[in-house]
Amino acid sequence: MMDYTSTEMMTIAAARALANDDVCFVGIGMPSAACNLARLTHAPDITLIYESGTIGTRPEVLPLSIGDGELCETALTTVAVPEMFRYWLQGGRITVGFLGGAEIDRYGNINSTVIGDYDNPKVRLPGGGGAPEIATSCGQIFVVMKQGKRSFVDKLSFRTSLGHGEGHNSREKLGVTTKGPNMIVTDLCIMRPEPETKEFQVVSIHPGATREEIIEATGWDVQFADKVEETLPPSAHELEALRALNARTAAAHGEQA
Amino acid sequence: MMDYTSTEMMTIAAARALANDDVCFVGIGMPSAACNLARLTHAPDITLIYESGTIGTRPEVLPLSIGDGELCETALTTVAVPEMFRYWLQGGRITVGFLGGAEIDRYGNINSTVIGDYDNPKVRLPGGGGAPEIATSCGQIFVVMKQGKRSFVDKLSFRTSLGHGEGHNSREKLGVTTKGPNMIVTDLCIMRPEPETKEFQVVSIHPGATREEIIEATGWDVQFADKVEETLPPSAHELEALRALNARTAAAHGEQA
Amino acid sequence: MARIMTLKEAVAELVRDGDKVAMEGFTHLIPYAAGHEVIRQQRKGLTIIRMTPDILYDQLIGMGCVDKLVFSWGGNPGVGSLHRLRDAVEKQWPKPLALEEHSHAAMANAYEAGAAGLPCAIFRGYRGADLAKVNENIKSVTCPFTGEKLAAVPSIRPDVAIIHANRADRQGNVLIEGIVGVQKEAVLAAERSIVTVEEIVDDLAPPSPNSCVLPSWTVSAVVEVPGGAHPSYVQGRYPRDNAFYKAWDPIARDRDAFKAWMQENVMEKGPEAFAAYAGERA
Amino acid sequence: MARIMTLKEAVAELVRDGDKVAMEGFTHLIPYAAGHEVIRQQRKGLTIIRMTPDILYDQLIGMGCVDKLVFSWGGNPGVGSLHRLRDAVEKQWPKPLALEEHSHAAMANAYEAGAAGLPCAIFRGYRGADLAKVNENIKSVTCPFTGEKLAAVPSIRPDVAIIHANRADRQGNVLIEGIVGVQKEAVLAAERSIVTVEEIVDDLAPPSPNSCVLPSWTVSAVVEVPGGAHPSYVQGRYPRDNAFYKAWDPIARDRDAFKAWMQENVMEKGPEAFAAYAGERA
Repeated sequence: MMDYTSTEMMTIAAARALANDDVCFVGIGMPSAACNLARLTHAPDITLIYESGTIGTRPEVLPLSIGDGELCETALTTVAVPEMFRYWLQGGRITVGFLGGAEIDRYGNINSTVIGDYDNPKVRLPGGGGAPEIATSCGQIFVVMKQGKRSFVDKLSFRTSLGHGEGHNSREKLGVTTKGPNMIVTDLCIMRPEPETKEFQVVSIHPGATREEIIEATGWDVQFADKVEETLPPSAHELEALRALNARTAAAHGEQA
Repeated sequence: MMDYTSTEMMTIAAARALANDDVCFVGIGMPSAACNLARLTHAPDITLIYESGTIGTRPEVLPLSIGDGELCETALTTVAVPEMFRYWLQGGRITVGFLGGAEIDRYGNINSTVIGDYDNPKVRLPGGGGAPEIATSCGQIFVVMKQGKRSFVDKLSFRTSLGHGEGHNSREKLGVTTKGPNMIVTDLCIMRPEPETKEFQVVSIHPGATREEIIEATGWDVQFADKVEETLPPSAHELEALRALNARTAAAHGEQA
Repeated sequence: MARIMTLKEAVAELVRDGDKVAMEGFTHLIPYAAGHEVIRQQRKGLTIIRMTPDILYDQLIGMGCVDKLVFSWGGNPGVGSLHRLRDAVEKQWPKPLALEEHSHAAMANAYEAGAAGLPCAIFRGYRGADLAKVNENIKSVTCPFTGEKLAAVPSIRPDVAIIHANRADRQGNVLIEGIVGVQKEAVLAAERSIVTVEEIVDDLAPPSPNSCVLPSWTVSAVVEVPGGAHPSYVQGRYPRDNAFYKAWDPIARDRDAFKAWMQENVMEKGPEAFAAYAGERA
Repeated sequence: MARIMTLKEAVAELVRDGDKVAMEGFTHLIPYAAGHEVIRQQRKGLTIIRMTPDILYDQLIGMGCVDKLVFSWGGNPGVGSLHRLRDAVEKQWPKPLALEEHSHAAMANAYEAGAAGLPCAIFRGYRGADLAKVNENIKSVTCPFTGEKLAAVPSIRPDVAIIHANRADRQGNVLIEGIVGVQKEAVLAAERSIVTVEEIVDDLAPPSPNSCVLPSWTVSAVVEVPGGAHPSYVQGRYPRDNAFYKAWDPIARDRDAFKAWMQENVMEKGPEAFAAYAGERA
């Protein structure tokens, strides 16, 4: 078996959750790597959409921004941003949306706005961007984030996007009919919402990671499912595809510099 | 002086009212002829927009329908119909809109919907199409219609589009800030709204037409302005341009048949 | 993913009695071949939706397929009335026809809202016009910032949208070009869709990255029907058959002439008859 | 009709102290040269509007031109924070910065509504999100047909919109191509507009009849500034200078380093400096 990093494991675990007929609203960074890895391995026909307007894009290298030229050049079509948010996202055509942020709580609510008070913040973060509506319009949401006590928190400073609210049927009470966050993939484990309470619990631990590490890296009293699996390690095929993608990306960004 | 028909006089009189910097929302038939005649004579840079989405179009021949291929081929750009009605018409970018219909009243309200009762009509007309919003969104409205007792009526069966309502400040009371119908050109004369009451009155009579003819062809007690002019007859240049346009059109439509 | 099918299969599977059907096309790209297949398969009780119903809708109405028409302008452009539409409204022949009548702006906004997944559209419309008095689907909302009263109409959500397009690729991605009308919106707003195209090609080759393209996964069925828009037209392929539009007037004026024409030219024909009108790609 | 002007003239005439200014560009086509001219001419008290404020807005804020920012995502894409933005919000340097914060969906809809001449936009948004609690410009309307509560935001109506585009013709008609963002909407929503372009050509030659084109009469000024989008990019001409975006991070972290960089690269330069980045048309 090949050596691999925890970031590689995280990306590969996220990629595996995507199906060939998914239509993904892709964010920059980890989600972009996971989605394109899925496309380059088991899901060749997956549809990738970036909020810059590019639909059905097949980048050879990963974009640094959400609107790199590569995305437009390899897309089936590129639409204006108002159309993207109206016809494509709000129109209910996206099966999987990806989110990340500075903070996430046990119900998958996410903060990417401020740390501290909104009007007098300790840290002013970039803000939600598309997140508030991605969180409610996509069929389901996958979250990809490195796990740590400062990001997996008991209480958010600000709720940028809705997860499962206060748990249970919080989404239904708000009139939201989509599934919401259905998976969190970290560098240590995979979490899924408990079907009744909707609290995220660990369902699979990556090879080499431990329950203690996960507990230590979580700001709430994290729960484990009755049956916790060990995440399948990356296959040689998955690792090679990911590394080749990353190498092409580094070369392309280096060349431009 | 050349001979000419009353239809030619009507078209030429309407064309003259258009300026080089006007942006016109053009209807099919007479308005299309008038707008293109203006473009081919004194207003070469006039912008013509057809509701099919064609912006800045310069057809060589007159279209039979609002969406003939000629319009798209000679346009600066062609937009989708929702954009046409949202960004271009409702966006307040049109300086002159043209309307016509089966019936018009003394305040320039127009009926193109039904004759008789709406639910049990004597004659079902094509309907308003763009008229309800053209009448209120364009800077001003020109009406081009052949004059007759059955079309210039005392009371409309149905008010498809707003003119000056019941006169005076009817438009303002409805919150409408555009000028509304500001000219009616017929085969006999030109009418303008009286500044106070907004009732249309005859301001110019075409050469050869008489007050008696106009009174006979109007279903209400038509008023004449204090100073009524005689419409300038078509110039040789105007007539030649219009006839050449009509000849090209006939040839083109004949060829296609 | 769109399936590439025959027209007979696509209509049989995707158009059902009682459906709300939008066959769109703004002069350009009107889906005549597909509409004729709906008539041949004798669908009943349809609600047909279109901004500018022309001869095709006249034919559907005259053949008794239709219970209700949702529209904003119904005529034979540049020629005159739709006589089958008038006969149905004025004399209930062959059966009564319910009308839901809007303005173009309302219909265009309602399609846009349907594509956007919204329940309604708002716009500045119908001020001082009588349609709001006879159509209970024209309401209003008040802008919460300015207090302005804006018109509101329900979004259009057809059961099935049927359009004709310039071309598709073998994956079922569709290119619409020229006067694009509300066709993209109609397909995106609909539950199911049929797109007939002039040709199916290996490479869609849209001329601009921003060309109007419907991805395969937004379409139910793609059908190759060369000439399928006749007597309407396809930009760069064949012109509008203006002579046919003029010739339709006397046919449609008379019930028997109409029935005879439909029998001969629709009921006893198939989509392959349209190939005679197809041009070469420019 | 757009006037073809120099950048200095266009900014002097069309951008005024206290204006609401939208310099749009969604990664692609960000109007850096024009933004730098605004800084050089030392405009004050601006409200700057943009979905994705990046380095250019960091520069405007750090140079003290700005009182208020209306935005939905403010960062250095793929790199991290905007340090001048953070310094203004967290430490009021060089002056306090008011924020009006929305989601992308809200901003996109608000531009669309602005272009459409509406006072507000409605959309399905902000459900279960905290932004509505801290932004009084997020309200709601109720659909009169379904009773659904929809989010409402005021339309965006800038005093002046500034964009960079692929090319213009000598009449001032503008072609925007590739990732078109909300630039067309920003110009149509604005009272005045400046469009910088890579080149002014004899024939606009849009590749498709449906290409994204702004007619000359919708634009106030067209200015030829080759390379004017750098370090952003122009599709088919020059790529995004990702290395510059990365290099900006340490410059912007330090107030003195920032001021020195701006003095050398903006205050003492002119739009002609951007020509070094311009590529050939592909």
